[in-house]
Amino acid sequence: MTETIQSPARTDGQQIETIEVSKFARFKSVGITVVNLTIFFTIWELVARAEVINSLFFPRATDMFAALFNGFADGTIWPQLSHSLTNFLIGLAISAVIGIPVGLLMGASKVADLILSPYVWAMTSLPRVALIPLLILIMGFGNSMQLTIIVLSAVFPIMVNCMAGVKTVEPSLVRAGVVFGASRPQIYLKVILPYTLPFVISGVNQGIARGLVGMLIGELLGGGGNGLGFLLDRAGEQFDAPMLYATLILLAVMSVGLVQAMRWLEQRAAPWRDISRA
Amino acid sequence: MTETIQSPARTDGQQIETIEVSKFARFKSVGITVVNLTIFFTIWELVARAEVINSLFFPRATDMFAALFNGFADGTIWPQLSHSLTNFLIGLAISAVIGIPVGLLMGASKVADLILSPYVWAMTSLPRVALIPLLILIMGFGNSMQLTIIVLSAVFPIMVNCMAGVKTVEPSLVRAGVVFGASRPQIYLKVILPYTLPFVISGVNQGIARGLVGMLIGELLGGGGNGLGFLLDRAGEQFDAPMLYATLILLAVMSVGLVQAMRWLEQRAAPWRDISRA
Amino acid sequence: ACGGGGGGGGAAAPNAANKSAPASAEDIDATIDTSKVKHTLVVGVDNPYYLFHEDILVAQEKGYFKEVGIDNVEIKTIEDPLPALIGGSLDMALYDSDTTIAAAKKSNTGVRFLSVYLGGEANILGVGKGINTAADLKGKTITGGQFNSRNDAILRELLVKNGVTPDTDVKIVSTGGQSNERLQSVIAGVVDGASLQLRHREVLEKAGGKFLFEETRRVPQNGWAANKLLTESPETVTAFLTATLKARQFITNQANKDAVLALMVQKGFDVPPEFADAYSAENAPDYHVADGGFDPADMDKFIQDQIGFKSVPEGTDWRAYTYLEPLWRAQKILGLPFRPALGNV
Amino acid sequence: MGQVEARSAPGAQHAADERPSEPALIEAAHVTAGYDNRREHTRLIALRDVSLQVRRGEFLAIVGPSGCGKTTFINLIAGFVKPLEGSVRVRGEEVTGPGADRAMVFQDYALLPWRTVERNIRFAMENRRGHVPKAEQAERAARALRLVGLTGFEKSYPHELSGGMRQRVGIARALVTEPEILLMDEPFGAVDAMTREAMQAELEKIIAETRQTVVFITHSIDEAILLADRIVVISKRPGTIREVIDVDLPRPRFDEQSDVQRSPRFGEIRSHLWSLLADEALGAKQEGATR
Amino acid sequence: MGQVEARSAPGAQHAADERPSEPALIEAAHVTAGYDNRREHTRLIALRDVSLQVRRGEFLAIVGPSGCGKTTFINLIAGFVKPLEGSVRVRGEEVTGPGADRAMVFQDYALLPWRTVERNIRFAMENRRGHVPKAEQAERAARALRLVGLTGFEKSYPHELSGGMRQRVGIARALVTEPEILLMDEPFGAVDAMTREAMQAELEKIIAETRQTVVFITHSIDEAILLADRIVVISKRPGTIREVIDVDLPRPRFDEQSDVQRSPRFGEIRSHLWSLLADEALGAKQEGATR
Ligand SMILES: Nc1ncnc2c1ncn2[C@@H]1O[C@H](COP(=O)(O)OP(=O)(O)OP(=O)(O)O)[C@@H](O)[C@H]1O
Ligand SMILES: Nc1ncnc2c1ncn2[C@@H]1O[C@H](COP(=O)(O)OP(=O)(O)OP(=O)(O)O)[C@@H](O)[C@H]1O
Ligand SMILES: [Mg+2]
Ligand SMILES: [Mg+2]
Repeated sequence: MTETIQSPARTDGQQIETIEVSKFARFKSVGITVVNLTIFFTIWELVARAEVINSLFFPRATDMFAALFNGFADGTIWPQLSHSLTNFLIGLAISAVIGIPVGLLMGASKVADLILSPYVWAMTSLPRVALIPLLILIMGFGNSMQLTIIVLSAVFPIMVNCMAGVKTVEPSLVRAGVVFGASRPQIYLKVILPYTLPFVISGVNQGIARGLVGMLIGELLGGGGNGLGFLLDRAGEQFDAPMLYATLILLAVMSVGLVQAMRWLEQRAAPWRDISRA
Repeated sequence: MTETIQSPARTDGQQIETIEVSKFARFKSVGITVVNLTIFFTIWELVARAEVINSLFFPRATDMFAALFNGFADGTIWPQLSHSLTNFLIGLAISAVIGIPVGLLMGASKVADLILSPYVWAMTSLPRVALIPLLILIMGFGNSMQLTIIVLSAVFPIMVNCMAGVKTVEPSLVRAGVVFGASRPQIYLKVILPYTLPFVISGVNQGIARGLVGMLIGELLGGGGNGLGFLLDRAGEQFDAPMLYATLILLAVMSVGLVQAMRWLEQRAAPWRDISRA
Repeated sequence: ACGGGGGGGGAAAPNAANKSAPASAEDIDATIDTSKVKHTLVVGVDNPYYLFHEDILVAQEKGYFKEVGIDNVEIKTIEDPLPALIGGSLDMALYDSDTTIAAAKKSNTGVRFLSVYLGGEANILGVGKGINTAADLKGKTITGGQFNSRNDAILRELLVKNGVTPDTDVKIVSTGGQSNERLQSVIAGVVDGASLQLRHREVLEKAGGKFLFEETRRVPQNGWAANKLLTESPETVTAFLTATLKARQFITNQANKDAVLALMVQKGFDVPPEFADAYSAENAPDYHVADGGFDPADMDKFIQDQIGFKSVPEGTDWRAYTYLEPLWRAQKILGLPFRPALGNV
Repeated sequence: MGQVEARSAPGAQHAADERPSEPALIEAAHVTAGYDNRREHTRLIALRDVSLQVRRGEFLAIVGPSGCGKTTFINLIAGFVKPLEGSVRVRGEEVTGPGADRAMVFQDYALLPWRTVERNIRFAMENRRGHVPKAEQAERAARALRLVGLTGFEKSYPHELSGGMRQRVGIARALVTEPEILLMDEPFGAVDAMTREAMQAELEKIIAETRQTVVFITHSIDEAILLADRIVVISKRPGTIREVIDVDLPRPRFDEQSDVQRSPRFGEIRSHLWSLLADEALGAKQEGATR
Repeated sequence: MGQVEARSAPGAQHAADERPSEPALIEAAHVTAGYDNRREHTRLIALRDVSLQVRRGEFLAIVGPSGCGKTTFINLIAGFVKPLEGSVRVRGEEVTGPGADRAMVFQDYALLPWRTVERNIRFAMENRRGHVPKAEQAERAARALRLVGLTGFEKSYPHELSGGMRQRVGIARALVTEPEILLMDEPFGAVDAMTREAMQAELEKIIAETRQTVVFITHSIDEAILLADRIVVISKRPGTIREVIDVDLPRPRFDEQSDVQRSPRFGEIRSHLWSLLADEALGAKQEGATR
């Protein structure tokens, strides 16, 4: 390799210009979100004030925020929230670590698919409520039981989406991987996983959503006496609608926050998917 | 267009041979599944007989099958199953009709995404149990309430997966669509939807799984006094573990069956994705 | 009393003891050997309402547990404590008597019913605004919970008793969930009436409704049960019942209402005025059974009823799944009369 | 870089100098185009200050080094890329987006993988704009397939075809609607020499019949000369118009009798083009060496 | 179809006749390959009864009409396609799958879209087989990029490159590991004439240094003659070996002094190849006409 063809130097002032990426787009997003949520909560408040729905079921947004504020101020919310959040993140991590490889495997191997599919789908559509007695029987009340419920809720959506993703992988890229010496695990890690990343992320997001519900159910029925589920249960028992809605809002914030975090992660991991949207 | 280049005639006996596609592959699949399930139920039976887990919570597989058989024989199961199935299919259809277009729109339009995302994710991760009182309040005990729960359970996974899919669409295909005269709706229908089909199908499958859980919860708490949820509840109240598991098995069969139907549909719609699996 | 099939090895001891039930008061050991008592206990209750927690919390506060050698009792609030009791993660459970007995029979384990907690059952039809008489019910929608449940059935009885014919005069719908959800439905007008709990009176009245029909029956509806603890440390069971019954004596003394409620609030329970108002009814000595005992005839009827609702299996003899020696010992220690009477079971 | 000499070269003329009496069908005026890189906050200028007019019915070939902005230019006309400066007009109207009057052969084919060959071709006829009556579609598709030599592969999916066959499907799809403007991005790059020659002949025939206007990117100098009325040579990135060469060879050039390829004028233009392009490459090389 | 005459043409010899003393590095023996279509229960035969030997260090070019099975043949050697009949051996061993000794330039590039240009090239060096020490990777990648003229685009993603630039990334990726066997499927199809020529020269130089064995598909007859030791002409589908032509031109052919392209022998081989290929196309045409 001696002589070489030269492309025009890329640093050539003629062809590369520095541009300012306006921060406006970001402000715009934040702005839209703020307006959006403001409108939402305003409508909520108005509907509640109009008493279209009984306030026992549908409190005012302001009362909900007050309950939220007081709950944080008097320390009733934070310990429960932190318990739930910690548990949930551990459970989600376990789910991802199990769900992604198994899902990819099921996508790639017809036999694995054939064997595991019935169980995976059965488990995905099994209400976790039905599992609780069995789980308590086997695992007792320890935190491990609550974790198990979270994992059982989150792992299958992840698995199932990863499985679907593998079938879309461009075969020529797998060939390129093989030609350039990648072993089977390397193919999974370096070709299939990056290619299916949108599926994986979407699966994890669904796992987040289902896992949160699972977490709540575990806390509601698992008798831990802590976590957001406990708050929800107590608020329900005490007809404390503002607190009940405050708990649900916390749940929603957790969900949206985690999903946003996943999106951020995806953008980090895949800056190449800078597809212009219509 | 007068003279034309001719490719060698494709009907040339030399280059096209008829092959027999062996039915063996299909038999093999069925065979594997049969063996698979046989092993599963055998292990179940053995574990149950060993009384590792109390039979109150884990009946023998044979007892479960007996309960299933008797339930069908004495007519207790079928009306409930048919009620659930009908309701569910209607709910799923509504979910698909709403979820797919909205999801595609959210994927394609940043603004729609920004505005709808918080609600979609909040709703996805909201336990339906928490919604039931409000729904009953608004809709009463009619079937429409049960349908609503199914739709609320199934629509968001569909939406969310469709949204994720759109971002993977090859931009050059959209360009081809535009160049060849497709209008905006035609682009969605003829380019984006087929491209994202695996996402859509996976979303619908997740919708099936969650929708079934929603259906059950609606029937359990919505008080129609019918459906699989009712069977489940009654079996629970009566400590009828075989019947309880029989109901869960029915649920699993519904889930796996519907998912298989979706796969079949996908293969029909997309024979081009005949990707060889490792 | 002849026991059914008391299968498991663990079940043998208490069952045998029950069969050779002590015939006279002298046979009842009125001392607790604290060296044999477990120091910490995990017990489950199925309801976050303070009524189901107060015995333990009062006993703890007043040092009754210490007296019998128990250092700490952890309460788990769990909708269905039976799996945990059977699985061994709970030492004792407070749950529906009928369900406990049914589970004991069906599971073939050492689960035994020990003592009654609530001996009364309020059968109440609460109605919304505008309904004041039985006649007003005509054409209205009411619910007693899930069809074929006990609640549903006794509500129908109540209607009949008050001259209302179910299904023709009123429309009855099946609903899931607990009584507080039914209360919400009444207040919101989803249904016109529903069977409710005593403590819901004030909330309902504030919303313009009222208790239209109301009766209280003597039904040993729920109570304590134990499983492995009965073989591992029967002494602990006696100690637990002794301490909590002592607390119950205190609680059912209406003079202590404020002290008890203050304690419960201090323990983190929310006790709004309407709950406090229900105190006298809910903590009446024959409702929150002061001595933990029951009348075998009541139990006979209750279980028979429940067999009718299929929530207890056909042919169940509750006596085979009940173990009363700890209760009798506790009653003797506390100087209470034996109830059920010795020999009656 | 010899640009001044090139101006006076035979057959060469600059777009800016040229003012045809007939109004231009496509007109690019001082167009600069580039791509933003948000990660690095830079903008790569692909084309700078390009002015060019294409007359109705003209066959314009574009040649230039790889990465010089040819595809970018065609995308400007198609309406996929917006100019940073200057304007692109078709029939006097500023281009704001794609239109059915401009069909395209994509460099990467852009076939719909879920449609068979035939249905890919029908795609161009079944949409809102450029719609062809159903009855006519089958016949037209069959004709287009025959034209590109793919009869018999109607029911095949793109992934079941060889690279060259896929490219030919893309060509058939663009031809089938008989658009006013045909934008072709290296349409014959993946087919063999013989097929290529046959298809060049077809194309010349079709154009002669339909009077379509063609903008045609190619890497083959011979192909450019054989097909084009004018050839635009674009310089290395940032692409500017190096020269516009009139190809004053008689037509038809693919007739049995015609022997254009051996005519001295063909050789003249050919070596001029070679020297222009070699210049580009050499310039690049020197630049690289001095860095 | 003039096959008999072709046999006696100058420089022509049949693969089957040839028995080199040195054992062949790659040996295809009576290979038939095809693709099953399960929808229609048919099998398309792409190659029929192909026998060929490639010696160590040889540069073999393959030409033939589009869709004749060239890519299929290269995929047989790479191990992606299994023969229906016959066998493919490398170093005497039956090919059962891809190996790091055989690098490939894919017809559709097959770049990993989520990796930058540099990381795409490093991909070839960082895996289990063909691993290159980390320290060396950066330097080798930079050298390969310089070679294909893409210095400055290390951090770009494939979708930010032009078609020709992508193709060159694919070439760099294959060259960087210096594999024993280099399988190149139309590697210069998307680059301009000048770049192509420069890269041909590079390739000749590299091969001379490393003594790599190359199987090279091209649609350019000139390219085949300039680069190859032997040229295989494949007939239209189902592909069979029409002829194998020895290119007995002196090397190096891209030296400044060398003027191979204007030598009479070059012209001779060129017109022989043209006639062979025209035969194929003509045959096809007649067949089409008589149908
Ligand atoms: N989507 C894009 N994002 C960023 N840069 C791009 C993009 N498309 C093209 N470029 C850059 O613009 C320049 C011109 O690209 P273009 O595709 O127009 O070249 P071209 O002349 O068609 O080359 P080729 O002959 O190789 O196809 C290239 O340097 C390329 O890196
Ligand atoms: N994956 C596939 N499935 C079915 N048929 C295929 C497949 N790949 C190739 N073919 C068929 O096999 C024949 C040979 O294809 P191949 O790709 O080998 O041709 P080629 O000589 O490389 O052509 P080109 O020069 O156009 O790339 C073609 O007719 C094609 O239709
Ligand atoms: Mg290009
Ligand atoms: Mg090929």
